[in-house]
Amino acid sequence: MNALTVHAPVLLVAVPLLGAFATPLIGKLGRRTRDLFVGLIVAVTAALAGLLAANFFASGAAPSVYVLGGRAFNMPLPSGMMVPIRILFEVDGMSAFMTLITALVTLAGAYFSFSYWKERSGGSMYYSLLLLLTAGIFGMELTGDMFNFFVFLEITSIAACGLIGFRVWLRKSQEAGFKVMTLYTLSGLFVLLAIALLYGQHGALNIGFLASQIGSIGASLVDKIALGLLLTGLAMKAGAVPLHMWAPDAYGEAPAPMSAVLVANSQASLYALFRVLFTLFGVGATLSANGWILIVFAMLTIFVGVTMALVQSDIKRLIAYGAVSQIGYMLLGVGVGLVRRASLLAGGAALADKADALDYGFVAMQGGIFHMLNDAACIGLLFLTTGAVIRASGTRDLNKMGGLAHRMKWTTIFFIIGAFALAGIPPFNGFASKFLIYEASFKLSPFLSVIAILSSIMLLAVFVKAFQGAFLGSKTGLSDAGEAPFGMLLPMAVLALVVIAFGLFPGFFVDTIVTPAARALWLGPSEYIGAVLGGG
Amino acid sequence: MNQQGMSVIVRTVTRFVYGLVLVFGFYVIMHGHLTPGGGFQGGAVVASAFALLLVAFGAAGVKGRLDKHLLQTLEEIGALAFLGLAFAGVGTVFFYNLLANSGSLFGASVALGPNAGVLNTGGLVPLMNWAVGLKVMTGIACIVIVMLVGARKEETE
Amino acid sequence: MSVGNFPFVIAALLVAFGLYALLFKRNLIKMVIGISLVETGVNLFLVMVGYRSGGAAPIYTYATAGERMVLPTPQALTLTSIVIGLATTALLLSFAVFVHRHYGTLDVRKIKELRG
Amino acid sequence: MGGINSGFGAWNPIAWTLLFLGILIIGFFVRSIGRKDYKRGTDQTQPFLSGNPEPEAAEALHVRGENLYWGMVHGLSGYYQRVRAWHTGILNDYVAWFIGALGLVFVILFWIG
Repeated sequence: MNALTVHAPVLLVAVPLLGAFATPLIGKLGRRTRDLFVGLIVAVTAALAGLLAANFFASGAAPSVYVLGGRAFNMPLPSGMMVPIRILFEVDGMSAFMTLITALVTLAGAYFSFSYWKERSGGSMYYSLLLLLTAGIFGMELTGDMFNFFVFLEITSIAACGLIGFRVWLRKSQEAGFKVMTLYTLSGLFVLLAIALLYGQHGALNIGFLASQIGSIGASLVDKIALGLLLTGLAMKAGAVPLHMWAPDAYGEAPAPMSAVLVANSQASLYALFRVLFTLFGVGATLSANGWILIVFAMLTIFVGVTMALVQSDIKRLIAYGAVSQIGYMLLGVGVGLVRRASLLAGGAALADKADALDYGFVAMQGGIFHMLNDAACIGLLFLTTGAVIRASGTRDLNKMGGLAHRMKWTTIFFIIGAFALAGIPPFNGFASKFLIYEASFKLSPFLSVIAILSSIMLLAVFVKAFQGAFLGSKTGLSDAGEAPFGMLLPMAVLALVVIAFGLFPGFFVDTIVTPAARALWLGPSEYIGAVLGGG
Repeated sequence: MNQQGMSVIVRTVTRFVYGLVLVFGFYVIMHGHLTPGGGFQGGAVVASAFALLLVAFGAAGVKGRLDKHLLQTLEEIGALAFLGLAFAGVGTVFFYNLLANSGSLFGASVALGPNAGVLNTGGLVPLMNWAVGLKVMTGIACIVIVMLVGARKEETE
Repeated sequence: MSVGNFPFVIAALLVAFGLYALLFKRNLIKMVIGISLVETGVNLFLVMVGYRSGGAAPIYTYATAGERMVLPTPQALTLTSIVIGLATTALLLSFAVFVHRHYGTLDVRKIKELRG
Repeated sequence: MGGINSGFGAWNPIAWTLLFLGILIIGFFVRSIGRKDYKRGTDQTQPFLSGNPEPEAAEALHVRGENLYWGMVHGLSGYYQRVRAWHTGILNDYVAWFIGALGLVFVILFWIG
């Protein structure tokens, strides 16, 4: 291992943070220099994420730790200590997988912004907040320490709300900023309360150590209270119905490229939820109730999200409700996996064998986790095309748009690709992951997959409405807006290519990156604990 | 709050207290690795001195003394200095304390257990305290100024 | 000096008052105060988790040998939480200023253009 | 090649795409052997709009965004009235839902689970 791979986990947080603080200074040198600098930082971050994930998945996917401030990066327990006291970063299959998603979305969002914000002033703070948000999301995904996780959670909250309310001259964006910040802060405080309860119970903050404590002595009453607080707080930040009220405001009022990054932020909270359920409480409190809570959230999210999307007249809010409904599919896949895993554990079955035999619980988790990646690409593509559409037509009201397909041929094609993929039309990538979720949840209860399939069909109807409203219709009354500039088309094209590649070769991606990620959750915390405490 | 600030009594007391508050703030930053407090606390104390000036003399009274752009630049420099110090240890591990027990600047070794507290200890920690202190004092001052200017626009509209 | 469970009761009360303000107060500024109250309650709880009866501040400078000390970690966590709380409060108040500038009111029941 | 297996079903996008292209070619072939003796520019190529003449103004042909699923939304109006009234836009209610969900999760965790 060379030095860069060793330090990759911490550099993923430190490099965007460095960029976030340096951007306002570089911004004084002019817009072009600043854009070059931000582009460089984002590209380096994405390359680091790629390096981390490639190295991780190629080398057998064993969890590794990085201890901050210690004498060596892989020494969590120096000189015979029993409890890891230093803050450490831990990379396992799921976190490496999540860094790929974040890198993809931030890369597209940042490069799209360069032409999206060209005419506007105050861009330096915008890029500063974007890089801060990136650093926070990477931190949430990589940290192996509960309190450090809370700090990164709050960093993402502040940066995200700064971006939502960045355009202070828009009244709705200020309303959205206040509402979202209040709810983010409230959920963050309940997460902190849970962390305080866990610290009081076990006297440590390291996730691996806490997991081994809960696994060996079982979950006490205090642990269960902490579990409930974490579950609800993180479900709020992920945007599960009935805690989704902030999500359409946030995605709808943020600048278009940032809506895509905000979805990655919600997915990071979802990742944290899975980490809590599978690693922290993976042995001691694996109740099937946990899984059923997720499934109830999932069903409500899928159905309410898609039906509310159907009646929106604001194109951005329509896509935003679509994004809310997709969170439900991920919750459904992993929830089914959690229910099945609990019953297998109760029956004393070997989880590794069940994973190799493609048990339906494991397949559901593969589907749910694969859908995170697919959703990030599709919804990112849709938000970017929406940004181009709004910029060209000067309005967000579907009742006032029309005929844009005459002028914006490439944008139209990208919108169709994104909409088909998200609605689960073969051969795009959304179908591949939804196929796994449908088949696996059917085994648990046919009712679940019926609702999921019906909602997916309704989602297609939603996108037909958006497509018909914005792109179809006559040329007359159309402003002289032309095609989006090349700087906007390129990120869209990259995301569209990703969508098509995932759609045409799902087997390759499922085998190389999704299965290790799903196994890291499915097999429970023993490997994760082993990387910190040794032996396992 | 009018343009001239508050009454003569408040302004006179502020003139006396201002310097003391600044000195106390810098003391808290400087002794952050030995006594309660540190970069954030000291920075907040220093920023409260700026806030005191703003309240007592009004926005017009401090115009030219506190430049928002200068404060912002200093804030970025403080943050970058902190990150740079963290990067300094990357030869071993990120955040590794290079200077502790090295014998050079802030490198005196510390006796285990209760001691009298030597200022020349802590390695990178005092330097990081200074960086954080710079960031916090300028950052909070910036927030206060922006909020005051925001409120002022409200009145004129 | 033993303090018993009294601080935990205070922490719970602070959280409850904060939630009351968030649930029933209409003024945006009062809602921000509610958030601050919840935060104070959680911080108090965090400090109390690390408290040992009769413990001194966990600082070795001029400490008496063999003295009982409270746990330092929760205090560091609380400090971090306070710093974060400062940032969130500042951001929330700035949003309140801009909301008032656009809507001309701070009544949360009148600020509902984003609904449905 | 490139397919995925769910344990009881399989999905191969390459095979699906080839099949789709094949069906597309067959479709075009069937279309090409159809009648070609219709006259362009006459009523034979006009769209059939329930017997009404085609509107002159081009905008009238475009169904604007919100009207597209009017019938469906109207049919579900009982559901939609409730679910839209639920999204009040008032922050107090959002906080109340958070507290309510928290309580519900505790009930499920302690009494049922």
